[in-house]
Amino acid sequence: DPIAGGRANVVIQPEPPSLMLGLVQNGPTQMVAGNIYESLLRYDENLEPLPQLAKSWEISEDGLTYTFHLFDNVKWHDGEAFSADDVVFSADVFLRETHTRLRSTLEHVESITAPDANTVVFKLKEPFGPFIGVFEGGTMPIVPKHIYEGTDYKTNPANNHPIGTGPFKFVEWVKGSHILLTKNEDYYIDGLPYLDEIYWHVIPDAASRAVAYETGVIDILPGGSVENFDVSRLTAMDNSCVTDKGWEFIGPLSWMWLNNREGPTADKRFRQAVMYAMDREFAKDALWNGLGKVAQSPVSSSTRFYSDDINKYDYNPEKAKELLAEMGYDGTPVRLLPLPYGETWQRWAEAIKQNLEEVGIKVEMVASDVAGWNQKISEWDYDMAFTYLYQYGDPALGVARTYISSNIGKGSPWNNVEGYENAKVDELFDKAAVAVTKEERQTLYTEAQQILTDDVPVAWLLELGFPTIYRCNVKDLVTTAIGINDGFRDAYIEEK
Amino acid sequence: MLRFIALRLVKAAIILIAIVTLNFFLIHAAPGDPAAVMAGEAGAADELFLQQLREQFGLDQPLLTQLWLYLVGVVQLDLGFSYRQQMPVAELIGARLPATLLLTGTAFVISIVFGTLAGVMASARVGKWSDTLISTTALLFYATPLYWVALMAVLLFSVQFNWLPGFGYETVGGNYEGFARVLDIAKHLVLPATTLGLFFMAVYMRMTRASMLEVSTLDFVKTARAKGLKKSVIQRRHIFRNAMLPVLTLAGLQAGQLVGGAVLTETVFAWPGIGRLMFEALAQRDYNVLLGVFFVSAAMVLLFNLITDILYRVVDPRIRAS
Amino acid sequence: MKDFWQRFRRNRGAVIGLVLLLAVILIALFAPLLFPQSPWKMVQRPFLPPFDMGQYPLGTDALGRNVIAGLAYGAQVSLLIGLVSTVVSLAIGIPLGAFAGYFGGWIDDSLMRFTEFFQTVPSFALAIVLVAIFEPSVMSIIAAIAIVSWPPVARLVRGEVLSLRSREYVEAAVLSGQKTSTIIWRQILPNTLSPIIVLASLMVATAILLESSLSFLGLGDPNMMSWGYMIGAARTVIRQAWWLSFLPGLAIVLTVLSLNLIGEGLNDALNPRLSRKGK
Amino acid sequence: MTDPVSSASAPTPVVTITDLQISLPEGADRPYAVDGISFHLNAGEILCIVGESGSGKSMSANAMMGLLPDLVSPTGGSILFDGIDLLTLSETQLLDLRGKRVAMIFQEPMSALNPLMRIDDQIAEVYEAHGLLTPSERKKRAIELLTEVGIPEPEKAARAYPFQLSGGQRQRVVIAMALALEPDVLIADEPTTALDVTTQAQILHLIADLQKRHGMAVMFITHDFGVVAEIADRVAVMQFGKIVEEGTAKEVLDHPTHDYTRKLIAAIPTLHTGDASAPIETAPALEVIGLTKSYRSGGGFFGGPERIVHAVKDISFKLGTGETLGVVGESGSGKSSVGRCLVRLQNPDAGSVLLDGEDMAHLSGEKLRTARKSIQMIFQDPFASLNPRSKVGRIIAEGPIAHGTPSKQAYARAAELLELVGLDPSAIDRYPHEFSGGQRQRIGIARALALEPKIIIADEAVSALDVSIQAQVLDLLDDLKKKLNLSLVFITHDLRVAAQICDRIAVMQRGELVELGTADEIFNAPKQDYTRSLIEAIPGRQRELEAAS
Ligand SMILES: Nc1ncnc2c1ncn2[C@@H]1O[C@H](COP(=O)(O)OP(=O)(O)OP(=O)(O)O)[C@@H](O)[C@H]1O
Ligand SMILES: Nc1ncnc2c1ncn2[C@@H]1O[C@H](COP(=O)(O)OP(=O)(O)OP(=O)(O)O)[C@@H](O)[C@H]1O
Ligand SMILES: [Mg+2]
Ligand SMILES: [Mg+2]
Repeated sequence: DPIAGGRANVVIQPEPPSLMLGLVQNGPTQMVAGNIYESLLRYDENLEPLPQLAKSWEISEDGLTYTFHLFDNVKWHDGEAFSADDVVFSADVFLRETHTRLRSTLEHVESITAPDANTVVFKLKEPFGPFIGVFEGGTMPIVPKHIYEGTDYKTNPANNHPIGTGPFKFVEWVKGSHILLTKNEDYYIDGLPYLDEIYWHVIPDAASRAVAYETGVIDILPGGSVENFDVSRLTAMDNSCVTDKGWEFIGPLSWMWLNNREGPTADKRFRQAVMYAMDREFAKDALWNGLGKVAQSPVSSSTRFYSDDINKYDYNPEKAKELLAEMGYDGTPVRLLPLPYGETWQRWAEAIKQNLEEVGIKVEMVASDVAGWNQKISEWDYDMAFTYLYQYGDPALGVARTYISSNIGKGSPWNNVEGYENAKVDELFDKAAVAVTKEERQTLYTEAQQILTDDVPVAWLLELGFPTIYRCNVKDLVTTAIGINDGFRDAYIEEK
Repeated sequence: MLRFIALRLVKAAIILIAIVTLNFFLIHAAPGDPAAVMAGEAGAADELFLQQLREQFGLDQPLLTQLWLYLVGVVQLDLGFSYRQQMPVAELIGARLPATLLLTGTAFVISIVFGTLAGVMASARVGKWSDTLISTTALLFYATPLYWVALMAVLLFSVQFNWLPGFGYETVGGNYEGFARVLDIAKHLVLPATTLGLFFMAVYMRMTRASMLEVSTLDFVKTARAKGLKKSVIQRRHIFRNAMLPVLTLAGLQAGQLVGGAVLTETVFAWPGIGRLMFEALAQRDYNVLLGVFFVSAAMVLLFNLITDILYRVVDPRIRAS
Repeated sequence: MKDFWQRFRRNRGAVIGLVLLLAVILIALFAPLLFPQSPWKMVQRPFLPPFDMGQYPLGTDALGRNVIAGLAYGAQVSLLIGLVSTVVSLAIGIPLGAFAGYFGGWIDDSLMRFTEFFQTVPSFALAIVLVAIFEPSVMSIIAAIAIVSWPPVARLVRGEVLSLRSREYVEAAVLSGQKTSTIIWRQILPNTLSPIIVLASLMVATAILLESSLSFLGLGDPNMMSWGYMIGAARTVIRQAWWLSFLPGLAIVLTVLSLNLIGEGLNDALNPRLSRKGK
Repeated sequence: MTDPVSSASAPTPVVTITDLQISLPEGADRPYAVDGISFHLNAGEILCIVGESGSGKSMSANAMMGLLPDLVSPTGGSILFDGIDLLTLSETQLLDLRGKRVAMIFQEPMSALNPLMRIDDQIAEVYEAHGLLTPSERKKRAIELLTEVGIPEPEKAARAYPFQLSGGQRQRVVIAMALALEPDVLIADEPTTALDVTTQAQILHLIADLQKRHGMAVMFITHDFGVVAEIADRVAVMQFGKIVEEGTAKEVLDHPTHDYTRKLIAAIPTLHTGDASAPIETAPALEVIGLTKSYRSGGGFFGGPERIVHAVKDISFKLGTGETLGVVGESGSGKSSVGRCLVRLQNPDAGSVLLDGEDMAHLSGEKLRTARKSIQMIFQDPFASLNPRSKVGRIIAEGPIAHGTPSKQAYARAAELLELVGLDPSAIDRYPHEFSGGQRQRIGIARALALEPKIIIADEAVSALDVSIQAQVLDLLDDLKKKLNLSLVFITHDLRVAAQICDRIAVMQRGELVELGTADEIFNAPKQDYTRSLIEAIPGRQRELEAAS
């Protein structure tokens, strides 16, 4: 049986810029603030919705009306009562202004209303298949209306002391050192949470993070916080467990942007050659510790509507050479931008560079830091560039954005950066998003996947497996598809 | 003396403004803008979002206007606002400064005390095996990359033997109070301060040794010997004091670099100091923070130059007079 | 010259340093012959320990690349960057210092204030910023290192020139009607050579350390295998394979050490007063 | 060795040195610094050791103090003091002796004191080293000693730092330290070489005086025979580490027996003025009118208060063609400044320097370059005035080449000039360091002649040279002057030298030209007190006058 009490020491990397989840939704912010703020739903590992602030919900037959019934004893951390008004304010007012990703989803929404204090109703303009998937903490965090209404959200002093409804309350943040959260005694589900406090340690160096775990300072290493090389050693320790679950919702998929506009990468045969030239199994084993999966499709295999009926690319340098010869590749060097997110990515780029050079592609590595990388990608100043993006459980939310031509535009590293334009694909994605039945959607998405794997607008690498390493006596840490981003609600520490 | 200090302060202020201006242009020459970085971090971005950010940070204004606004702020000791951390830069730096000063200050003291001591010892035994040993060791420290020593030290003392913590400033969540806390911090300090100190220790050692040898050939040492003074007295009273003058200059230079000079050590040992703040700010194009760090560090350099000059005046009567 | 060599040879450390450096230079020069395959090539299984396999005597790294080849090619980068950046900073520092020292007055004053600017920003921090601004590449690294290392040269040269310009032979040259540029170039600069040579040898050493530090922080040229890069890359696997960071570290220490020893030897040999004392 | 004639007064030797041998480290110019010398030092007498540079004078003295440099060590003989052989004593035993029984004064007054310590502390240290007196007594004694050596305002001087005292005052402090414990033996190693004539005379006086009062034995090292004549009771002459002659001052100076001694004495310029050729006022080669120069230091935008030195104040004179004009005066009187203004190494503040109708003081650029061709300079230091990294040929030819002479021709001329100054033309291909001081000075002269100037300024052109070489160079100059019909401005602080070669002499004091007349007039009938005091301060003059009469 779960035992109450205890402290979790967790690594947070990098240090989040802010904990106000309504304003900033990047990984580290959500990892900490996902325990402070909540949304209406959580999702299990098959991406089926679970209750969070909403204890139950209904979707109308026509798929246009979503009704949520909220828990009625919810309080904000400052003691004020929570109500449906907060949800309406958050989704309709606050997040529309601050949350880019949600903003585009909300275009499908006609109205958001609160018929009573415990009920919220979303009315859609047209059916939107993925809509049930947007009520996750990072996508639609609910913020307190009584604090933010009528203020300048970005400079509100409360941003430095976030107030949410979640199982843990913010206590202090010593910049460069740690963040402390304590148990929310008034949490609306009796008995939860179990832990007394969570320390989020800021340790900027990956090797130090590993040492911290080994020396017992840290109990939990969220996915991606140590270099993959360390994973096997750390998991081999006594009382050390590992799981790669908890990333199903996000579904991180890595690929190389290939500039479809100019240079050798504009040629489809060249792009296919790249796919054949890469030894992705080796990268998975040598760099990712065998975790994850070689990506065969723009849709991650854990995401809905993945299809197996597509062109697949295996490691085949000969084929790559043939393709290059066929297109008459003249040895023009291509510039490769690694992802400046640590050693694994750096090594990976080096390995791929080797792979490519072995089939005769000349590669020039271009170094840059995060800012430079961002700028280069956003300005389309590259030939090939590493990246990974989240799938958010549904192709309409996390996949289409990379391939539809309406999403071509400078200034963002998250849209159709490669410059792929295909009217057929545009149409397929458009239709699939608003198709009513699952079967209909599957057909459309399968066709899109087939076209894309043939055209190779980007060179897919791996469905990343981010292992979470933790002491085995920490239980129920990862129970949802959102992983430890909302995981501490149920976690408890068992006697050793 | 007061007049001297006042004049120097005015001069320093003018130089500081010039430095801030130059730094400003230098930093703005870097590719990548803070709004794009933050947008990148947010996981999604559109033009509207970027525009909002730029407006918020004043990045949409002409560069010269930005410079002017910044300078006006600096004159009032307002170092601006961190884009990413959403906090006044002065506050950010203030929070990190103590850790850095503790680290570099300790390293400074370690290096100067042990360095000069070793230098004096070596010079007293010049040509003998102990001199060779000390000099060679110093040379080794001098030739070794700091970060490498740091890595090896962590591997050995922290991982292998588990004697000392290998990273961080104190035990987070240890909730130590009073003396226990001091002890805790001290333990964390040992490795980084020693590694950082090693290099400078070598520098001081070499400098002291050379300077002692140089001074011991001067005429007044012969005069002192002719008086019948003991060797130890001559060493201490005549040679050492004169030999310390160039060491003092060096110490002044190093003291000035205390703020920004520990990037590598702070990175390897996860020390929450200014150097790391700077490095992170650079990566995030958090211009104001970067400028703030440079400002503080330049101010520190100028301050220590002044202190060195004053000390020089105290120690060396010749300079006092001119 | 013979005399100089005699004096230099008397300093045993300096001779050891010279031999070491020559070895490093030879390895760097012949790296492409010794190891025809690119040091980036993945040749064996990752983490092959040293002395396990004759073909790869120092083992392989995290991607299965030949460590000894990396070391040889790293020597190229270190020496190249060390030498070129020193030459560049000499090319900035010497004329600047010479002008300041020779002309004095406001020229001196403004040039020295300019020099001071580069000294108020901690040099490593400045180098980091510069490399980040220009984006890491051999060129930008050399530029950054040169930019942060010329001020001492300028100061040294200025000091020397200041004292030399009132030497009688310089005055004699002025009297005999020689042009200012001739005087600086022919009469003054040749006489500042020995301290500059000593300083230069130490600057090469410092530049090598700086480059390795930059590479360690991930600010190296990604197309060039360097020692700093190897340590930085090996750092994350230091627990599995300590030798991966130890070996390139050792290479740096030895090279820098040899340069320092040579510097000291030069110092002694070029300064007769000192050489008499030391031994 | 002892003088049989004076044995009646039975002087007792305090120190007896027998067969002293001091070896030099490998690679030195000779195996022994001192090779088997023997002499003794009597109580109450001044023994002068003379000899040219490097002959081993200092080494002998240092050996007595046990202060030989590293790697230089005594390898034979003995130094008996009070019946003990000093060479056998340990360092600790020597400590007791140093300063207390045997004291030493060094050559360089500017650097003999610790720059960071106050004067009285440095004197008090002598007592402290030997555990005498209480701290406050020591300070009191320090002031008394300073009074005794004649430092003005001793209380103030006691609290001063060395840099606040003049060279002469510093040397007095060093003497005071040496006298502090009333030693039996005082060793003075060239204590006045760095001082100007007037100060030198004062210090010599002081030492002789103190020696009489305290009855010490003094060993006085010098290379200046004038000084010997002034103070010595006995003299020992050294050459290449050996004593070649020893005797009473009178014997050695008047009847030298050894060749070397004779050569040295012959080389001393006599005070007898030259041929007293009439001043050639007819055709002035150079006319100086109202020349003024002051130096400003400090000041500026942020600097401290300005300090102004009026180095040259409104000086006018003419230099006849073929004439030698001497400029004398004590240190700092502005001699060099005048010389440097004449050739425009310094810009005068006012006045004109007329040369061939052109005013040198107001030329610039190309015109100045051309005008300078006819006025050249010979520099003081033969070591510092030749670029160590240029070959001799180049050094001489550079000037003509800069003025457009084809280089081949310039080098040919250089060879001729070398011959003219008495060097082998093959010297062209050698570097300056391969020549002796005298030879170097000849190279310097050749360089000055290369541009075929009409006027040559010689600023202390022979002061850095040994007496014997000095004589050679002076002869050479005289010779060349006649051959080439040069005019010469000869700047010197050595009045003997001036007397020897100048037609007319200008006396300078604090920037002003106080007297100008023929050499004869100046030496025999000086009009100004200042001139008179300068002449009286010439060491050895008294004896010479006596000898003459
Ligand atoms: N520290 C030393 N090491 C080696 N040789 C030395 C050292 N000092 C002096 N000598 C040599 O010893 C010899 C005698 O030197 P010493 O100083 O006694 O000469 P000196 O007669 O005092 O000359 P001067 O008039 O120039 O002072 C010279 O040949 C000199 O080169
Ligand atoms: N460059 C200078 N700057 C400031 N003061 C100077 C400078 N040169 C000389 N002086 C001062 O000018 C005065 C005259 O100096 P000068 O060199 O002409 O004297 P001097 O008669 O040649 O003396 P000495 O016999 O010592 O060479 C001195 O008080 C000196 O300190
Ligand atoms: Mg001597
Ligand atoms: Mg002079």
